[in-house]
Amino acid sequence: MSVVQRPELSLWKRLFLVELLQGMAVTFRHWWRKPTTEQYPKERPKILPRFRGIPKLQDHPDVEGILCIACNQCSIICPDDCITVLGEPRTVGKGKQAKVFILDYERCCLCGLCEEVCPTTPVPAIFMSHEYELARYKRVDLMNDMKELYEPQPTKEYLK
Amino acid sequence: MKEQLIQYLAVPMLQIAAIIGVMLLCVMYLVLWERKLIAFMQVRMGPMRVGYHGLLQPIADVVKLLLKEDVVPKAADRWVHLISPIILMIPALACFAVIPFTGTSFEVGAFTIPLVNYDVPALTVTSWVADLNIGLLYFLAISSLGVYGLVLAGWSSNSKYSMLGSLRSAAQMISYEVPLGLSIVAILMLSGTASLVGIVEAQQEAGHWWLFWAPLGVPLLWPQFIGLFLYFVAAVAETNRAPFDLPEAETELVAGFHTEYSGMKFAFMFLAEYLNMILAALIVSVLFLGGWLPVTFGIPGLSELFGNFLPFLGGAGAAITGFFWLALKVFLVLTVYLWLRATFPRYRYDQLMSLGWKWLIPMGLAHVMVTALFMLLRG
Amino acid sequence: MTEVSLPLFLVFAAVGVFGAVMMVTRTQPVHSALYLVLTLFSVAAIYVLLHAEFLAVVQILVYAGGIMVLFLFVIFLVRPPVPGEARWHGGRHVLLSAGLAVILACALGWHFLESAPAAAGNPSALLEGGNMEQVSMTLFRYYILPFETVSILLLVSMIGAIALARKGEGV
Amino acid sequence: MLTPTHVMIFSLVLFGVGVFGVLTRRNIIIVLMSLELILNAANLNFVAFSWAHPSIHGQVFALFVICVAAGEVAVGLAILITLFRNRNSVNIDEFHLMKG
Repeated sequence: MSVVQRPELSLWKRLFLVELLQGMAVTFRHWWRKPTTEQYPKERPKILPRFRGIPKLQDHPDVEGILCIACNQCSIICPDDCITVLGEPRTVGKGKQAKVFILDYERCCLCGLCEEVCPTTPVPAIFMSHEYELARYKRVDLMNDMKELYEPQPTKEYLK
Repeated sequence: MKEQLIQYLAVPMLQIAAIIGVMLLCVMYLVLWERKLIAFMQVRMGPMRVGYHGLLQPIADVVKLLLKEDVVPKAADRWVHLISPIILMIPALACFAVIPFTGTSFEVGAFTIPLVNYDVPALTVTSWVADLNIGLLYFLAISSLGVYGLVLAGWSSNSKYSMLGSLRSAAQMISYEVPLGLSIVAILMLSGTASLVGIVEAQQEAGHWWLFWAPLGVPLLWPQFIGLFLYFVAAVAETNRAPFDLPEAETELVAGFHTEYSGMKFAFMFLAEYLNMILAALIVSVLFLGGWLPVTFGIPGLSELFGNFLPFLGGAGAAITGFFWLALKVFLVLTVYLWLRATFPRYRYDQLMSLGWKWLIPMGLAHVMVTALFMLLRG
Repeated sequence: MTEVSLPLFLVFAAVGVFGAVMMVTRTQPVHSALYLVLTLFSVAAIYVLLHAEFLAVVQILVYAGGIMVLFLFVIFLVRPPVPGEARWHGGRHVLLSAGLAVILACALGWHFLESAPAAAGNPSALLEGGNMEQVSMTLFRYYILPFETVSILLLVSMIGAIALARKGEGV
Repeated sequence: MLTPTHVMIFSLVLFGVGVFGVLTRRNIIIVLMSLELILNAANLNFVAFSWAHPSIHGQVFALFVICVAAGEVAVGLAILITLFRNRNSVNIDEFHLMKG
């Protein structure tokens, strides 16, 4: 740590409060700048492709039936223990598929480990969506089962 | 007797009601302007939701404050806790009695109130409630009472933050009353009267605002700039506004003296603070900036043109013009007030005290003497 | 103005006496100070009725705005009264003091009222050309020496107060 | 009609209450406040007389009284604070150092 001495002000600067006026000039210039903030519910932020919103489930046209194979890896790796998966035999083909898939948004920390670990091809069955509006009126509404994870109820957009 | 009753009772009552109503509206929009201006200076937008660009935000704020629960701490002194916002509010409103808003008076002809068949005689209504001979002293005396509200609010809340905030505010207000008074003395000497109406009339007679009083005929020597500066700094400190907002330094004292206040009582304190700001701006405009005189006052040609830019309305036009110019000046002064808040960081307590006692008071004394000297030399 | 001055006076006097009595009887010093402010205010109002506008303003400015705030400050600084502590002298003492005060007031009153002056002239002469102007003219024409003496007195008391209230060295 | 007698009666009452306060209260702060009351009673008389015989001199004298009262309070409260610091009390009965 070093001690910085303030420079001694000249008489001119002290007498006419030059530095105070300079400070006021700075705020005056900012007055006329374009605001950098966005009017959130009206204007939506631009979301970049790798943005991690809440995790959701998806299927793929190349794979018949449900994409998730109920391997339980996401549930194991989840640091918050927020995923519960139960499997059943697949209706088409061999192996398992998810019968129950519950995701508790209340606990999810949006780390994305479930997506990374998901072994399904050609796309991971669980993925980080771009949805970020998590507010609900009841805590129960944050517990989402499979149906809601596939077809999320779109958040009612607050305009005006 | 009846005419006297109307002249001395009914008319002042109406004037008081009008002033209170207009001032409360002004306070509401001053708060909005403050939020907007500071937002602009911080490259934000400020309130945008209620109404076009947040124009109805003040109404929403008022409704919210009035409907809020009124919480009184268990260990509080209930009575004192209740009356301290009122004590804050009364002096702030009472000071408006001596402010002249415009120079011309309105002539109201005789008329009859229809349903009750009551004859009202012809009246002359002035824009001020009372033109006291000691108007300026009245203002100083009454505005010094606001400190009770703060001190008692802090004490009665029975909370250490409130107490610290109120003690700070009391010390601050007492200290800054002295430079406030000193900065006014020069204006008293120049005008030769303490009546606020008289002060504006003296400026009219002199042909320029007191701010531009040039002694010895030197055009750019305006000692009243020092007076204006002193008054303004002292008034900012007196109204507990940034950068002298130590009593309510939110980063140190939660909210200072009004920590334990909510709802209506808090609204009263808030209102009193902003009323005091408007009052300080009004006094600056009247003492230094020529009150209701037009901005172009003293410039030959333009002065007459803008002295009454609504000539087709006759006397009422002149009165409205006066209102307009005073309002413009007050608006500009208040904008500078808010600009200061957006610019400067808060003073430390010892810096505040040393600024008041070691700089402003000697400067005020010197200012009085310099003005007196110039007046003497001028003869 | 003259017709209403008596009822106004009675109202203010009643408020003043109420404030004074409450001030003396309250146990909480802050309440006492508040009631004293009330009394000082009514006295200022009576000054206005007696054509002493300037004095009324000075009363509010100095007493209510300065002195009483100082009192409140000191009340806050010193220890609040302990609940069980006696705040009054004993009962006999109170009775004796009350008697003494009444006797003193009666004696003074008897003397005063016997020699009470009738209004000798037109009091509104006090307001001609402005009360403040009159006071200041008198002050600086006839009382310039007392004026300067008082300023020195105030300076001395200011220095004395600072010297006394300072912590640590000296005293 | 307001007469000086009215004002004098009022000032007598204030004076009496003030004397009572000075004599009975133990809290030295309230004793000081009662003293202020007595000074105010005196001032009222000055102003009443100045009003009765239209003469400004009474008001000027009251002004001096107010100035002296301000000085008195400043010094009195400073003494009080020093006493409180040394003895940790504002009770007037505890200040009897001179008592044998």
